[in-house]
Amino acid sequence: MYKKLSAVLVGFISSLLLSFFVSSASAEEIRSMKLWAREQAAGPAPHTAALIIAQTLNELGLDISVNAVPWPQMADQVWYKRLDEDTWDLTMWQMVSRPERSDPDEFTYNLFHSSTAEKGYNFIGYVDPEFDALAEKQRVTMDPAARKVLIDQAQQHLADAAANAYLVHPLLNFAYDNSQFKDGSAVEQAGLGIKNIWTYLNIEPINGNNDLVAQSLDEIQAINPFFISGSTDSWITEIIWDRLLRIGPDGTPQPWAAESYNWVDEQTIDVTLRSGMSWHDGKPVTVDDVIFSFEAPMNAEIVPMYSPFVKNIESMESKGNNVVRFNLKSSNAAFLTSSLAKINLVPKHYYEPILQALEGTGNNAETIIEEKRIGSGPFKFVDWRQREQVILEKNSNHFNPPKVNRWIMKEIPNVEASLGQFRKGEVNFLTDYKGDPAVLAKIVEEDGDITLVKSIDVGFQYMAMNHRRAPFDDVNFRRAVSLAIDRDVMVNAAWAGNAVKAGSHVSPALTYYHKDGITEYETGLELAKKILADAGYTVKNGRLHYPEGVAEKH
Amino acid sequence: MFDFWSIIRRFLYMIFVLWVVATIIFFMFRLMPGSPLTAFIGTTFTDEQHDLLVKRFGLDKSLFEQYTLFLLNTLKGDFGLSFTYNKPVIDMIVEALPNSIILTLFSLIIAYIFGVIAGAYLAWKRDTLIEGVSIPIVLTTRSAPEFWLGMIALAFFSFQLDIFPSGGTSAAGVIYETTLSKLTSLHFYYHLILPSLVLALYLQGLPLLLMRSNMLEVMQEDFVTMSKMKGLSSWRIVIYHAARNALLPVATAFTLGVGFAFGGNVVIETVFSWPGLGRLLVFAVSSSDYPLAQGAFIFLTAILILMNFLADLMYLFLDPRVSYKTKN
Amino acid sequence: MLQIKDLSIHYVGKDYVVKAVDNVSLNLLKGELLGIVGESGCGKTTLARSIMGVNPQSAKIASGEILFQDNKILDAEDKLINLDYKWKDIAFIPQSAMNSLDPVYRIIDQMREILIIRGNHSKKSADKRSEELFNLVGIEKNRLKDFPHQFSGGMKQRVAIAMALALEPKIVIADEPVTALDVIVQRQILDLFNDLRSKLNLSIILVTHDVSVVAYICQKVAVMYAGEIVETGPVKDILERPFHPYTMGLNNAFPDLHSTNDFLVPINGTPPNLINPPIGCRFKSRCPFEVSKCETKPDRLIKDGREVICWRTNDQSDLLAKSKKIETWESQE
Amino acid sequence: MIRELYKIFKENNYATVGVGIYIFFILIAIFADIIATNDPLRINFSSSGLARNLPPSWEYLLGTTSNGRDIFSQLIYGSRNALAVGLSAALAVAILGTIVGLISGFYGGWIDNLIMRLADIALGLPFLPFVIVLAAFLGPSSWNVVIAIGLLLWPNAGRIIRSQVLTLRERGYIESAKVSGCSNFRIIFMHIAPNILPLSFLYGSIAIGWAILTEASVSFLGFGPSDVISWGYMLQDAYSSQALSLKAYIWFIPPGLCIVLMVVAGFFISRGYEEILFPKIKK
Repeated sequence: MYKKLSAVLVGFISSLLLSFFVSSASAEEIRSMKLWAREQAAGPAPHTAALIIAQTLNELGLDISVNAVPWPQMADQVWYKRLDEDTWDLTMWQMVSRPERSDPDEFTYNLFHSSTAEKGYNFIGYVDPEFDALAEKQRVTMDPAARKVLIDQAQQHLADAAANAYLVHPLLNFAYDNSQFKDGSAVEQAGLGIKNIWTYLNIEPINGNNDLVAQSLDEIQAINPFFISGSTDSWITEIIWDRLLRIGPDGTPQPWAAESYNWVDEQTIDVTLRSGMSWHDGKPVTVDDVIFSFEAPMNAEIVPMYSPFVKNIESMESKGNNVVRFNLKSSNAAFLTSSLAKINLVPKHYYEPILQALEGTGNNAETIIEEKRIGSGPFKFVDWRQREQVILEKNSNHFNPPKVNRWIMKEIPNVEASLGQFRKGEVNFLTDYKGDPAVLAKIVEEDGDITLVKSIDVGFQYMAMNHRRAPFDDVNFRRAVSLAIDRDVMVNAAWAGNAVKAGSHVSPALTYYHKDGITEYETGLELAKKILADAGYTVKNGRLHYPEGVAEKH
Repeated sequence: MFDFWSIIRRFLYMIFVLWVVATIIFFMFRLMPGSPLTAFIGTTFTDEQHDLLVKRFGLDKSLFEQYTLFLLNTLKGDFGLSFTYNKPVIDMIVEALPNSIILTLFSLIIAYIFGVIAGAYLAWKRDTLIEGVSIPIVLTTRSAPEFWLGMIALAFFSFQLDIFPSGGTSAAGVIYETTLSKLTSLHFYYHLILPSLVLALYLQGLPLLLMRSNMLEVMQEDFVTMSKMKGLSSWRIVIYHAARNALLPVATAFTLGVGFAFGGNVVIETVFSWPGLGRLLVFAVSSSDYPLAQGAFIFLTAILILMNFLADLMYLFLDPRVSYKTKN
Repeated sequence: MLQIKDLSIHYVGKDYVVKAVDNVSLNLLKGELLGIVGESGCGKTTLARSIMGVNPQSAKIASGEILFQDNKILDAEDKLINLDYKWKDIAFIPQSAMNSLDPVYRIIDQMREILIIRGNHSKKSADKRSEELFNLVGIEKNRLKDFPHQFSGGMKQRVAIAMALALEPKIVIADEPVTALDVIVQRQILDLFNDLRSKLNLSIILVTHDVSVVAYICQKVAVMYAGEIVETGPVKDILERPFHPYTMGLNNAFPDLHSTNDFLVPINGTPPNLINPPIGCRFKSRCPFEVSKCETKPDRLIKDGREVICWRTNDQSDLLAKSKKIETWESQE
Repeated sequence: MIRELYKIFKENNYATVGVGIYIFFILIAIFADIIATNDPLRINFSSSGLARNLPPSWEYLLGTTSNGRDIFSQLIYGSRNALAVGLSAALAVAILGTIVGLISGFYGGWIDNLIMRLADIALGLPFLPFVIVLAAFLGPSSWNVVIAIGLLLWPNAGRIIRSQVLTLRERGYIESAKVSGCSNFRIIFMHIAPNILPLSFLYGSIAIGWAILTEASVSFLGFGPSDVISWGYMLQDAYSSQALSLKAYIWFIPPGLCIVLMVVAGFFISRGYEEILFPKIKK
């Protein structure tokens, strides 16, 4: 009996050892992986996309499960822990639309330049000197045509490297009640849709309506000219505080509080301030105020959020006749967009004492508790009840006064209630809809007095891969993973037809810089399998294995 | 048990409990996955900005240092600045608190008035068809998830019939100058009706069943029989004697209910976009806003403990038997 | 004054009937102190409460009626013909005054309730009357403002007596009024009863399981067993020369001034189940003197102003002698 | 105990209905694999793309979700989660409450003091907020609810059981057991425990409803797991996929009803039980 038992035991152990040697001698199985995603409520479409992608990739022999968690957990893991733990493999990610993103520089440089790989937005760890050179060069190329060539090259380069699995540029869905606003009076801005300052200025209230009642799903965290926080805040700050330039409906910067601007040379620009402007408290807007507005962020301790946007400014000087000269440290093609159209103009007489009082307290401008919010913009601040609503009113003294009397934004924490209020007319402009576009389309059809405007987003949705970790360090593997995902399924199934395929970080909404044909590529499981097979990956027992000799680095 | 010194002792003990809870919560937040800094991630977010944030949030200090600082500040009534709002947490709580209090009290009062009357009635109607039908219905209302009831109420009364507004404390553009003017505005109560009715529907089961069983119990008491012998009218017996006695535990349940409902309102506040303390907590937790989450949680705890304490005190005033024991 | 005629009360359950009171007749005279004595569960409390019209829902008057001063107050229709007699004519003193006072109101409020609502007093006269009553039962009047729980057991019983007397009733029914009290207080309360009876010319029905209490103050006694009155007559006669073996047994079970016995012995066994009461004499199974005749129901015998239902009344002196021997009760099994 | 149970079902229709409902759901949970017509998590495709928001059909008995998942199968599999969460919470409360009540009541002294202080702390924690924090702390999982209920609700059961133990301790047979040299362990578990089991059972059955409702609330607030099908998850999914606007009643009414049924069954049973335990209320 005892003998028998030991014989069995020996047999068992030896077979165990044998299998160990056999497996280590041949290819290693690719580990089970998680696809990080945000929880469903944060956005149903990307969530569904993640589920479909996991289901698809598993057919390649991978073992991927979706790990849906709130943003702080997901971003902490992907972004902050990249230097120590670095355990993530795949994550859903998105870049949202903002006016300054109409210039391709922000995405091209910050998302992919190697200098941002360690701590910046290049969290995927894409490092390629050739690409770095492209990104740096487009930044200093002032001639649009020459720059267009460079941006095209950059897009192609990233596509070849399969840096990201770009999925879609969603269609932005904004809608307004055309029984309260004149149909067609909203203005569409490239890549942003009709939710923009131009709409707020031009939309014509009718039938006795005076107010534009917008809505936000996210909580408004601050209304502060020195602070950018949640995604909604900047939509409010930018209409209370003017900027020298604004991104126009066509996506290019155009004079606003500046009457005109003039490049003296590649590193010097003269800006002429519009005359006759006044602050909401009645005092005139002066060149001093402009210089103060740009100098304040230079003190990164006090105004940290805006300091990156003035970093390139060497000095400023008043040239008389309302002219301010900006001397730059280096030439920068995006300067108009990322600085002049970004910095809020603030009254020196009101904010200087406030900022001075902050010196040495350890607090910064973000912690200002505003008694008054004084800008010079087309809307004046009236009231804000947190987690309820913000009320602004028309600034009649503005050089471009809005047609509505009041601009109100209700904070409604869920899509269903938002939609319900919109249908009831409690909200007359749907400015934040993260729900199912099919539902919205159905409602538009049912209600009959809703104007729905769909626009291609300047932002995009993608699946990021961790280049630092095998097997994603292999371009073939990345390509296979990316191409396995059927983009038509993404568009039609996950986004319910409410998106266009993405092939690069430059949206088709930016007609000038978008590379033609970059979204035309073949996808499919067969293609992916072929790429993997050609690169030496094998499938055993239904699981994908590394090519011979390649081992997972842990 | 209720002389001056024991109340003081009880009070100190409450502070002890609060301290323990605060400590547990502090460490749970610090050790939970996710980082408050993720809210600031952006394409232009720089390393210097990151370091500044870490310093300002005090995250560069050791956990122990952070904890002692937190305790000291909390003792001073300073809950710190919210990471996301950059506002003093206490201000945000003070802003949200009246909304929560009104919603809680309003629905509890509706629930208890209805529950007490219906409970007494059902006790009176014991072993009748009415009772046979009502009890399962009451138990069912207590079994339905609040948010589900809220969803249905919202779909039906607001979106379909358009009788009530669908959320918030006011229509767009309505300004309440002060908290007082808000709390005295009819417009505010119009917005309060639907959420508090849904909440009351959920809450009425407890007082109803409690009142009913107390009534049944009290109706068996000798003094009720004596009242019958005295030739008093049924109404007088039921209301003046039976109900008055049966109300004692219900009153305590009400007080406990205030503390409890406060924390439980999170769900209703979310469905009806009600700017209360619960929603503040949910927001704070999901965005890792430690100071705000801690502040909101400690406040909810303090209210709960205080209400537990008040429930005991209440017995003192309502039941002469208890106060008698305390005097001796 | 109060006449109970052939009263039967049944508790009707789902599939059973408990004959709690079976064919009971009693007559209470003015100024009389009648004791109803028997073990617990014999129906005496049901009887007492039915006079007050407060038996539970399930209790049904199967037959008979109750007359107060020749007016019907209860009959087989189970309707209270005239509610107004309650408390005004007939008042009640409960066994446990502790639970019979509403704990959340002051005594004065409970007094006022009776006096104002039932007695048409004004608030002022009600307060005056309350003070009188407290004086009468021997409690300081400033204690009127106290809550029930602030009184001791004996004091509470006095409060209950004061309340019973509030509307100057002609009859007071006391259900085990002293059972919960210690012996010294018992005596005080009983003396108070006696005192009040003579002072106010009250009729009192005193329900008790304790023969010694009956012996102490009652003039007339009715012995109840298993829903029936087995023996009734003047106290002195019944206690000295009981006819019914059950009365003899009870006599042995309690210390008694009149008894010459120097032992106490309980009656073996328990009263019969009243859902199916035994045919014939109901006491036979516990009776030491059972004979074959006992299988049939004995006639009611009226003798020397006394009533008894027992086949063996003729052997009375013989049985009485035997009953005074402890072996008689111990051998019985 | 068994006799008592039998008595309940004989005399109490509520309890019978309650147990009937449980048996129904238990059967569904056991045979979920057979009853369900689809994998509840699989995303289904139709000829025209994703099988989203389909009306009921033979293939999808209650239609599909916005993600193309089968609602009927989710409903069926949801019973597993509900039972698992409900019953383990009941067990947690019953076991913790019983043990704590026994120890605290039997030993008294500093142990009792310590336990009662702990109970005060547990009762001082606001329930739902604590579950939310716990879910954020431990990561989304249905077990958070069970843990939270175990941690916070034992004092209710514990206190009642403790006072019951205190009265039992004074009874003669416990004294005689002590005198005859029984170990404390033996006295507690052989003599006292059987007498308080009905109470444990009562508090356990109350906890079932609590657990299921809390799980639903936590899921609704977005702190629940997204890869486990529960009725709470379904409601959350329906709500955030705008089933209300879609008028997809078939999506958000059934899971709510299932929750109601399951919870009310617990109430029915505990009510029947209460009548046995506290006969004073009974006729």
